Amino acid sequence: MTLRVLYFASLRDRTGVGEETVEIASGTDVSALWSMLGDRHPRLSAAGVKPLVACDRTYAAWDRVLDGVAEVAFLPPVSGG
Amino acid sequence: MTLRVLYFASLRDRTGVGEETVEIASGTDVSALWSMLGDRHPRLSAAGVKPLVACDRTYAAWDRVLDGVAEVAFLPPVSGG
Amino acid sequence: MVRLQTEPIRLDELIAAVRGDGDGAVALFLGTARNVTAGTEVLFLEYEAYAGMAEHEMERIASLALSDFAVSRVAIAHRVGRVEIGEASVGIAVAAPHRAAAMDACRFVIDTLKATVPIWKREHVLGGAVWVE
Amino acid sequence: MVRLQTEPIRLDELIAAVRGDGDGAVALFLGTARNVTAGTEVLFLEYEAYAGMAEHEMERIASLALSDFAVSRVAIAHRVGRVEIGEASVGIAVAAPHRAAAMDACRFVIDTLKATVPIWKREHVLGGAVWVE
Repeated sequence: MTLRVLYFASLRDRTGVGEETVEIASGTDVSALWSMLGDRHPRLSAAGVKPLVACDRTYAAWDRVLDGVAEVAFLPPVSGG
Repeated sequence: MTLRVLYFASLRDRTGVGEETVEIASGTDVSALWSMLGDRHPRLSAAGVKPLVACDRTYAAWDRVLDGVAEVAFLPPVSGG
Repeated sequence: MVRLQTEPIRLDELIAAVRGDGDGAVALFLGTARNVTAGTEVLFLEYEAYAGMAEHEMERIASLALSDFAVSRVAIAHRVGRVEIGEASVGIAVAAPHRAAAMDACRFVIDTLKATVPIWKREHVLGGAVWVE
Repeated sequence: MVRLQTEPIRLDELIAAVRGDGDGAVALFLGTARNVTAGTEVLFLEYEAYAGMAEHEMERIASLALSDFAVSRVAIAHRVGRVEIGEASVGIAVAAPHRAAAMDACRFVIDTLKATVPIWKREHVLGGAVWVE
């Protein structure tokens, strides 16, 4: 299963990319994906606190299973306004 | 003692004048002035409720003695905004 | 800045009058002329003010807002004379470093203005006009 | 009306988008770029949005405001990219027949926007830039 992963603000600074494509197994949830991504981008896990997550542009929980999801975004605490 | 008296909105409609000059005795208060003005303009007292009063452009009480006051205004309930 | 005016209210002027570079928030309020009152169609409004005292009261309200809330500047403009449906009869702008104070003060200003500033509205309807008092 | 934009926010456009002839009140809020943060001078701001999701969240907030308050229309505009000191980074307009609902809803919109809309601010200071998160 192919997934588009997006990083914003300081998380993008940590990965060095705003967007990438990853292959995941069926049944993978957000937490498992985050661990995978931490292996690929060591500075990601150094962020300490877990970011917010959006699946297909809607906020989602960390135990959300990604079957059927096309786009996952990791979002630092927002600061618009 | 000469006093300038102002009427606004529906009170001006009742008196037919926006401003007039009256002679009052020293020691006259707002209530006594209002009675005098009611004799001069019968439709004033027909207004029923007592209006608000301003002496020299500041809200004042009905027992305010008018010695030293130059201008008294009778104000219907306000409706600006 | 406090003003009675016959010309339309310009929000950009109110904002320019209040905003400083240390302010992160501007709260604004416009009271606009509605086309209906208690089920009756309104053609236009007319405002009369006790000039001199009205500005004095508006200044007093602005001063109270500045002393009671953590805000930087307050501007109040009110129309006098004829106001067409859809136009603003009153405009308020409050700038502050932070938004809660700006919004609280803006509400205080319009609520107090409506209760104390000597201005009267006349609604012109088909066949006549009535003072709102 | 909900919008992410690189151009300056125009309040007249927001007002035109919300006001109807049955509305007696328009409450507005501008979040403006401050020249200082925690004692440090700020040169300019930069906003990044998760385009698509940010508009979706703003639409959701506008819908909530319309269902929870007696208001007629809501408009929200947020800047992306560089914002100079003094410029508005966000503009909100809410029209309603009566003022209390307009002001309550306007406050709900800005408070909720700041908590949930995926937009990030970067403060550019002398010698660098920091994400506010």
